[in-house]
Amino acid sequence: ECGHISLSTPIVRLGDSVTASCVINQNCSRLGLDAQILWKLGPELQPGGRQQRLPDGTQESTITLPHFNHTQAFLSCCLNWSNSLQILDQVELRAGYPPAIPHNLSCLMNLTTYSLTCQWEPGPETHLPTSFTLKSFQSCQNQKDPIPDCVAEDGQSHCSILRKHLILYQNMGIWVQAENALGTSTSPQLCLDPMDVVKLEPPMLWTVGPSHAAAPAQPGCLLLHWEPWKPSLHMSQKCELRHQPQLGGANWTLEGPLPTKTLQYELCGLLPATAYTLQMRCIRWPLPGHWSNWSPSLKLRTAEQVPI
Amino acid sequence: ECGHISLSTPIVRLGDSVTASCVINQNCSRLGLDAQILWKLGPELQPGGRQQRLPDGTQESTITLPHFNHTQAFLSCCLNWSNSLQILDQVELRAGYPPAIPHNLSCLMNLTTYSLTCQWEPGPETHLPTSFTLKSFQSCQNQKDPIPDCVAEDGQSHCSILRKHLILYQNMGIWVQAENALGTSTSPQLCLDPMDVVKLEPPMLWTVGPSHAAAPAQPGCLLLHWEPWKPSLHMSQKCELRHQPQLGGANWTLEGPLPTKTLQYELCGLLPATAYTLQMRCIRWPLPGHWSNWSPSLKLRTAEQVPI
Amino acid sequence: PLDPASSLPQSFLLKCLEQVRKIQSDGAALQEKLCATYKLCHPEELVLLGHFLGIPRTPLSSCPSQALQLTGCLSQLHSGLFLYQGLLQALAGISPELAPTVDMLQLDVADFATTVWQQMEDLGVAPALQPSQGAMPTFTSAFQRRAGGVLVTSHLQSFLKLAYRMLRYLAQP
Repeated sequence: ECGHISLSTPIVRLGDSVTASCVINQNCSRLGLDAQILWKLGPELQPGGRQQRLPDGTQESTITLPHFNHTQAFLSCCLNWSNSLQILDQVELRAGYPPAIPHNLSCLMNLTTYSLTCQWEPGPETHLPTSFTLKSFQSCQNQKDPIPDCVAEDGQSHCSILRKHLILYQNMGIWVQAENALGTSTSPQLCLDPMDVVKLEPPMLWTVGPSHAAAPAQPGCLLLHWEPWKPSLHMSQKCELRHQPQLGGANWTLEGPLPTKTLQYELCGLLPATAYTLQMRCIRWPLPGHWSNWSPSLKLRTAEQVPI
Repeated sequence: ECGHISLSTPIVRLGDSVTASCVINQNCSRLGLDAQILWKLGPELQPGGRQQRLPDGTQESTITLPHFNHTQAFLSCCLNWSNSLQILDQVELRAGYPPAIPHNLSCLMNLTTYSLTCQWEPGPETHLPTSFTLKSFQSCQNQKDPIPDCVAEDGQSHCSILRKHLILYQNMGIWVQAENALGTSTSPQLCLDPMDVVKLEPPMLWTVGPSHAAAPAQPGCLLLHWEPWKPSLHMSQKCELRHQPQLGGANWTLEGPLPTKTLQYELCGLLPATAYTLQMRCIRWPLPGHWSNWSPSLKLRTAEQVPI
Repeated sequence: PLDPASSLPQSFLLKCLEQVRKIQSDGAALQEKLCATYKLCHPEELVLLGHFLGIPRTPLSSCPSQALQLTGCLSQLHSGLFLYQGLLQALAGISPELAPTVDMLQLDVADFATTVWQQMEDLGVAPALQPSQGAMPTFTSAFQRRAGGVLVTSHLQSFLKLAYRMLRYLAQP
């Protein structure tokens, strides 16, 4: 090679020093033996190269950049040749931070794809390519039966473990490991049964139409029926209903716990001839789970008060 | 095996006959030696099974379905056993047609992906899994330098040959082959240079805004400028402009050929104080190509006539 | 020797002009990326390295319009394109970001070489055997491949400039 730069390390902590040396072999520097080696950091010349002639006749220059505070830059080793600066070798320098400990690791079990999706907060920018890997074992106590690593896509802070790697209804240990050239850090371990972190989709809420055989709703009452989210039919759940008259500033009123499923439910105690907004949500119960979001609003109007 | 069906062929031409035989070995038919073998086609029992006892003691029944006109059905070999019909083996029968000759093969060169996309009409439904493969060679005369087969996705009648398999500006031979269990058919060969079937995207058409240094348009004139579609900048082209006053039932007027690119073009001979719709299209020229679609409409209004 | 003007079909010349313009735009795209991504913007800074790596340049000496020697010119045009096709292939592994641009450039140069070769065959002036690729420079580091990319593209652009002038001259009605 004509000129060759060697580096203490191509990746340093932001602000640390970088030392590089460049060796120019004889048949390249046709300028005679005292060719002066010059350094460029990006477009700017860098003074301070210490040059010496090695026993084998090659020239070597060493330079130390005391506080390297670019996240990325090219360092070039050059020679002056017939009045033009010639680049003979170039290396990419990078600087940043070791990964912080990922925090707020949480997981949700998706009953449509039956995969366990975990997400975390990666912590401050490291300025370096940093990989996040979800590590998990089929037990919380020991690291027997490891589950294949789940490597998050670049720049993503979530990863999904496929159903075939999960043993449902058993506790598993999960943590996330962050790694870059400057170090590795590991989040605290979560210990959970995937089925205890199921996030349900909201139930479906309807009104029982007049055509239905049931008696029409009395004033101040509404006839409702609902069904849980289909993929969760096998799970015993409890549900909550909230309603709010469409009058400025009115609060929600909560009804519950309600059974998971009913063909017909009469909600009374409402104002007659008033428009109401109704929503419902369910949660796996008595086994652990997460509340679903509230269902889309159902807007209904109570019947007029019949003059007695 | 308890019972085993063997077939002349599992796939026949619609309406042809199908012959099947079923052998029941001894240890399966616990009903003694003269157990009667029954056939079912889908849910229906099929009379006409000819049964015989083979020298080795096994029972064999043979049945012929004279005109099989289902596109798909299951044929089951059964035994009566303690008053219930027991299925011992089942095969899937399929019927359809050999593929017709694919026709209307045509190709377009896409300058964004730089791939050659060919499409064809598959012909009538064959009722059978039928694969379509685009075959091509880097010359029209011989089948030297074959290009890798381009297999269309299921149910699709197009396929795209990647840039790296093409030699642009040279003629290549292309045809499509259709194949299913009942036969193969081949379209006539196309002989084309991919660059001669480039489909251009429309040019960009603007008005020269008043802020532009140019003199404002005179009454009955409009100041326009346009640019060809960027990926086709290297191709010499000619373009056409068409304009139409926004008056009920007015026809398009065609202007052309126009140069591929102009910073400023004054279109005159228009009605003053009238709203116009303008569109433009281009074609590779003088080398062969396809007209682009007309560009999106540009709506402009000509200046008022200044009272003399 | 062939009379330049009459013996070359107009469609051949028009195709060549189109192919040169395409390769020039591919080359410009590669030069832009080398400059933006690796700050290697000036081939003049890499001349010494180019000598050392042994990156060849190819003449188009038979092509000047005054004394155009058609067979020699077509042959030089083809062998030049053939050389650049090889040089671009030698850049393989340059970097994931640049690879698609280098691949496109290399394919377009190869197709242009085929167009010229096909025309030489049609004129009956093509040598019996296709030329074989000579020794290519070996790039031993990522930097050398990037520097090689700058130099090869710069030489190719100068080569195409001469070729374009010659083709325009021949294509004049």
